Amino acid sequence: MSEFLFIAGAALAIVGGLLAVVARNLFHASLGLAMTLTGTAGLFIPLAGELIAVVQILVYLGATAISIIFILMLSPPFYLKRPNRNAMKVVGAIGVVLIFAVPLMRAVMSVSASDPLNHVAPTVNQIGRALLTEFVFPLKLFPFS
Amino acid sequence: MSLSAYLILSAVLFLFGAFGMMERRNMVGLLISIELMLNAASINFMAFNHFLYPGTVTGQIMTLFVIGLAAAEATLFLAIVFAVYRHYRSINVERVDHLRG
Amino acid sequence: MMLQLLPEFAALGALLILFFVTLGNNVSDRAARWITLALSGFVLVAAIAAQDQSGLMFANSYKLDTYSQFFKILMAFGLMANALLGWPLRSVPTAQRSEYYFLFFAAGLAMMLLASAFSFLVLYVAMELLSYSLYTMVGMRRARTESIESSVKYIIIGATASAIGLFGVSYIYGATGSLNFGALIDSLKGTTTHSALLMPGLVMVLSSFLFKLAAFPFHAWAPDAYETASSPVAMFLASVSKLAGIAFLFRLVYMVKPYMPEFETVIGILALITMTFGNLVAFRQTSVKRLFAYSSIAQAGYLMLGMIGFGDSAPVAVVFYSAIYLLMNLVVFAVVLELERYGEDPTLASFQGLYKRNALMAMALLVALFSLAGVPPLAGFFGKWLLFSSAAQGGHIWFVAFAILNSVLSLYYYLFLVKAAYFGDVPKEAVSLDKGGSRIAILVTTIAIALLGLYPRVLTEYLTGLNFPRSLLP
Amino acid sequence: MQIQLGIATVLSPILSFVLIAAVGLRRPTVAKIISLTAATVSLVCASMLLLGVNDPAFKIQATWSWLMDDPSKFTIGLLLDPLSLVMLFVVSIISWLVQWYSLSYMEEDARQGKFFAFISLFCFAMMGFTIAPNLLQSFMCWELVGLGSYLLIGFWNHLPSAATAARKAFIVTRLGDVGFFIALLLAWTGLGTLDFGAMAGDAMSATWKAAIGGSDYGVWISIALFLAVAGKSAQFPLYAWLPDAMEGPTPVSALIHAATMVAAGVYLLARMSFVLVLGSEAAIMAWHGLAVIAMITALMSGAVAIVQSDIKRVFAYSTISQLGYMIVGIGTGAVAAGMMHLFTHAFFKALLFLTAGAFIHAAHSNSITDIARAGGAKLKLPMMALFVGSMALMGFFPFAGFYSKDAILEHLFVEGDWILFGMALLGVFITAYYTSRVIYLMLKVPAEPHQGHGDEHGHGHGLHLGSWMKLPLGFLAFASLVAGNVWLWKAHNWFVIPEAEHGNAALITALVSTAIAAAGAFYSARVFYWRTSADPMASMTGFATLLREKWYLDDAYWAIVHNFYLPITAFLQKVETIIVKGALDGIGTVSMTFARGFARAQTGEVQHYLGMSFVVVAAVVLILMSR
Repeated sequence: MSEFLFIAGAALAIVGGLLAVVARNLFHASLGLAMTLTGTAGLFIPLAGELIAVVQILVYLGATAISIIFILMLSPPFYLKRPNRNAMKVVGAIGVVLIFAVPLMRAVMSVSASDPLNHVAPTVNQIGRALLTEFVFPLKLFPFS
Repeated sequence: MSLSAYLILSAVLFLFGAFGMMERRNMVGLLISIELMLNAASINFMAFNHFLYPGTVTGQIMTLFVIGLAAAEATLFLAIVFAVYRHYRSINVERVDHLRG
Repeated sequence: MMLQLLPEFAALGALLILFFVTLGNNVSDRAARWITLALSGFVLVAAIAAQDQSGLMFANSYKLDTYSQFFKILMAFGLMANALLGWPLRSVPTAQRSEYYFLFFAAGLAMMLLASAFSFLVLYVAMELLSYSLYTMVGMRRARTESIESSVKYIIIGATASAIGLFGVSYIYGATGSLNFGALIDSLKGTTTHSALLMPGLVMVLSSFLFKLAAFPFHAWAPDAYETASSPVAMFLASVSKLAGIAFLFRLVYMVKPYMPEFETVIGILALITMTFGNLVAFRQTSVKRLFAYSSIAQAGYLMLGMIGFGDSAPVAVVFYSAIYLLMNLVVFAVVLELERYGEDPTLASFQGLYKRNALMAMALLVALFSLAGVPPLAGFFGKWLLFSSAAQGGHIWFVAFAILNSVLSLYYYLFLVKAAYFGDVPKEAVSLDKGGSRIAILVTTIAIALLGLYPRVLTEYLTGLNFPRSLLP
Repeated sequence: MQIQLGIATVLSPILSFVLIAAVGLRRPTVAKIISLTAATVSLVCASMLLLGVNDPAFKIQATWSWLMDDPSKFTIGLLLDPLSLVMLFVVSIISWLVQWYSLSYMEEDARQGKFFAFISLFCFAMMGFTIAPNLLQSFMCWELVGLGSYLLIGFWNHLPSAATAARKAFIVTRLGDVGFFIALLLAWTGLGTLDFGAMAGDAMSATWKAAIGGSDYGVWISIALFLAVAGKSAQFPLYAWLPDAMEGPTPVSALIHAATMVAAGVYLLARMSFVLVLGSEAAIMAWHGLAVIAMITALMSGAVAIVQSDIKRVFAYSTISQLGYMIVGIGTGAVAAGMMHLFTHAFFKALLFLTAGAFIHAAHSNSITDIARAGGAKLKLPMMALFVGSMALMGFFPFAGFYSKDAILEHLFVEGDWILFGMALLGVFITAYYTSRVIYLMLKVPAEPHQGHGDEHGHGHGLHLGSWMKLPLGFLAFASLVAGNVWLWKAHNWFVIPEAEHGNAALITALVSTAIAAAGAFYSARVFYWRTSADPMASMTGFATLLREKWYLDDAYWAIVHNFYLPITAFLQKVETIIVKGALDGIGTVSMTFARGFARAQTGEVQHYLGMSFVVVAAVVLILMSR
């Protein structure tokens, strides 16, 4: 089950992410973002983060992604103007990303851990308690930003 | 699945975001790329929490904050994008290059 | 707890009061300014009252110590000086002025939080609060549409830096299992199984601070933002807002340095690139605000060099230089503000013959510029001396030699301004500068720079007495 | 008692500066009274101090902690020993005389108050430098001296050339100060002290010998200081600022650019000469190398002085050359001889400058021929002063320069340093040649009948000597005559003077150098007075051009600035536009689109900045990981 959720979520996230950065139509890109966010929410479930998955869907997808789409729809259709791709820019960006990928991948490969067995997902209660005790300060600060 | 799988996935999403930041011309496209990068960070937090530090909730809470900050950032960014559109009649970042040197 | 967090609560209270007072937009601009000034004075009093507080709060995520409390005093002082010197808010659109005051205190609150943050979560929340306030303030400019452009660049670079930083935090979390700095130090001491994640995480987190400090490679926003933002905002950016970045970056560097010597080299090299870049590009500028942007980039480079200094002397050096950095930039921008009264952007040409238009201002400018260039016996020289000798004691003698050469280079463009101000002829269309509203403030700040140069002991000894090395280590 | 006197000497000028700034800027008379009172107090105190010294080992030091509470760290205070007291006396007496002189010279200037305030500030800085007990205070005052010089050179700031010269002087000397700062850091980090006494006491210890790059601290500190000395004392390669500094008022040139500030570098060397006494072979080599550079500077600048037509510039180049002699003395270990030349040179060079000022004031021109045409030779007192000063500069018996120059020559002779000795003798010839040239040109007025200024009208018409100028000129002329004897009479109280081992060395060098100086003066007379010999410069046109262009040193500086500094800034400016953009746009497609990439070089694009940031962050992580 967790493998399936991971593969499905990861596929959704990757495809969505790719769409989000390569689609020339901004509207499609926004949909790509929404896909990624949904896929990520799916990934959170095998990571014992059901609550976060729900919040991800509600806030991230429901508010952020939708507001982007909403604004695209309300605004004059500048997203339909598709500027020509600049080949050099694409190649350059890919180059930079590849350079960046090397250290990231090396760092990632250095850790390995398998799925902890019999790990009970934290309950909403637990998270709420932590929020109101350990993390109460940033929580109270948060509304100001 | 192992931790590495999640980390690789998040690194890939982060790099997609970085690519978008450099390649996209449309400012809304840039916003989408930023959201991708932030999202990659949240996957990391969740994965580390689950695999390495089970029984705690720090990573999950951090993810909550990331989601919230991303929402706030998106709002501010969109507001500025519209201000740009009013002035320049374009939201192409390459056009916004009067300041140099 | 109320007493311990007095300055933060004061800033918060000021923010709320201004929010409600200006809510209906029926308060006159003049009244709002007076309220702002009074409230910032109140924040300063609160910061001074709370200077002896110490302790770890909120589950070890917030640390009050002599270091943070002193920085809060500096920030509160900077806020008040900004409220006073930034008096003529002409270039900010009238409709947005109440927002300006509101954001002013929001940024102030965020800076104070940054000085004390002891957990990446608090750090990030505070940092975003500061950034959002500044993004908005930069865009507030009536006369120039480019201000929105610089705001866009600012937010794009800032959002990228914070995204990279956040990704770095996630790696640090992976390595330590906690967001607290205490845990970070513990895992730096021991070799945990995941320590390979620490270093990339730390470097990526660093980028957020380099952005705040306008240091290479995240410096690109600064010249645009300084040039096009209205001058009170530019003054705010150059003076107080940098203190927050310095305060936090140094705390991090100081904690990490003993365990990761490579980190020191990285900071040192970035410092050298930053200062060289700032000094050399400054030479070609014609807009004075842009020139001072590059100059402040260079100054950030000197500060970063001091950060990697010898453990016991570096904190005093960095804090001392931060204090005088604040003073020098306040004076310089106060003069720019006076010149900007009629809305034009000061260029080198508008400095021509400043001495004949207003001798006091020319004198203040001379003192501030020579101090920035590090000419003894002004405070800037002592600040540099402390920074450089600390770095030299830390074993970075070649970096220091390079930095000294840099400070000579910088004299070139500072003297350009001095030459224009003292030896130039007054342009025909120049407006009389007889009645400057903030003369006394300028005078006081200038005298402070001179006195701190002649008798730096008043400050250095006080700072040594605060025993930063002990308070900085967890 | 001595401490109080020392404090009074140093503080009275700064008090005068503050008072003038407070009440005297608009009231010239008040400013003059304050300034001269302060100068007199300084002079009296400094003289009492100097006369009270009977023992070369005399030393009083008082320090107060300053930058930190720990008194072992950074202090200010005063160090009174024969070396500093001699210098203090020179500074106070010259400044006293110059201020008297300025009463007349500046009487038509509207901003006299400011002038006297600046002079007072300068005197304070110079005296603070002189009595500094540690390197840090030295450096502080050293920079303050530079600032005072900047303000005074640029005093006539309505002249663009003055403003430029002031800036040039400040920046060039400050370039040398990089060396001072590095020496400071080296001493502080390596030796843990900046106090002269402590440094000298430790000089044999292990910390001094701790090797940096194979040589001890003494070598590196010395080399760093040499740069500073080259800046302040106008030695190769940083001497180009001094002649330009002549744009300042002439009393300023006399005070700062002849007698005091430029001597500060020499004094600093003398102060640090314990490195030489106690130091290693390498340190002695380094100092000797400095002496050679100084000697070459002396010859080069002396040669340039030959072709100058501006009277002040002749003396400016001559100053550079004489400073070279002093450094030769100290660099080869004859501190007393070097200081003696500093002492006598202060008087006769100040005299020459003030005389030049009197001519310029009277004739309203700097050119020697113009002054001569205007009847400069009719001014009795200045002509007498010019004669005395020139004799002293050329080193004829019994004028002061004879004794001091011979002291250095004798030292070289005794040491058997034949190369330097030979070069020094050549220098004597050149000095005599260009110095007497000025006198001959003054006496031999070139006839230019078609100009209104014929000899008939030139009977001192319109020429007058300011009343306050007579006293300083007369006094300095007298001092130029006797200063050498005074030194010989008193110097055993101040310095340990080595007895010449070869009994005849003094006589031999005296005879040889006098003969050579006489030959120089005689040859010069043949060329410029009797005009029986052709001007050697006329036959050596290439060399003459070289001299007229001042060895092309200024051009070299400009070439460096233009070809090096400006392009670097331009380049860095373009880093953001071309390199960063090029890196982003060009990876993988360089060959295809290189040209287009440049043509399209739009700037200010935020995404290029982002690309740079990503690359840098990635590179840092990568480099750190692979270690």
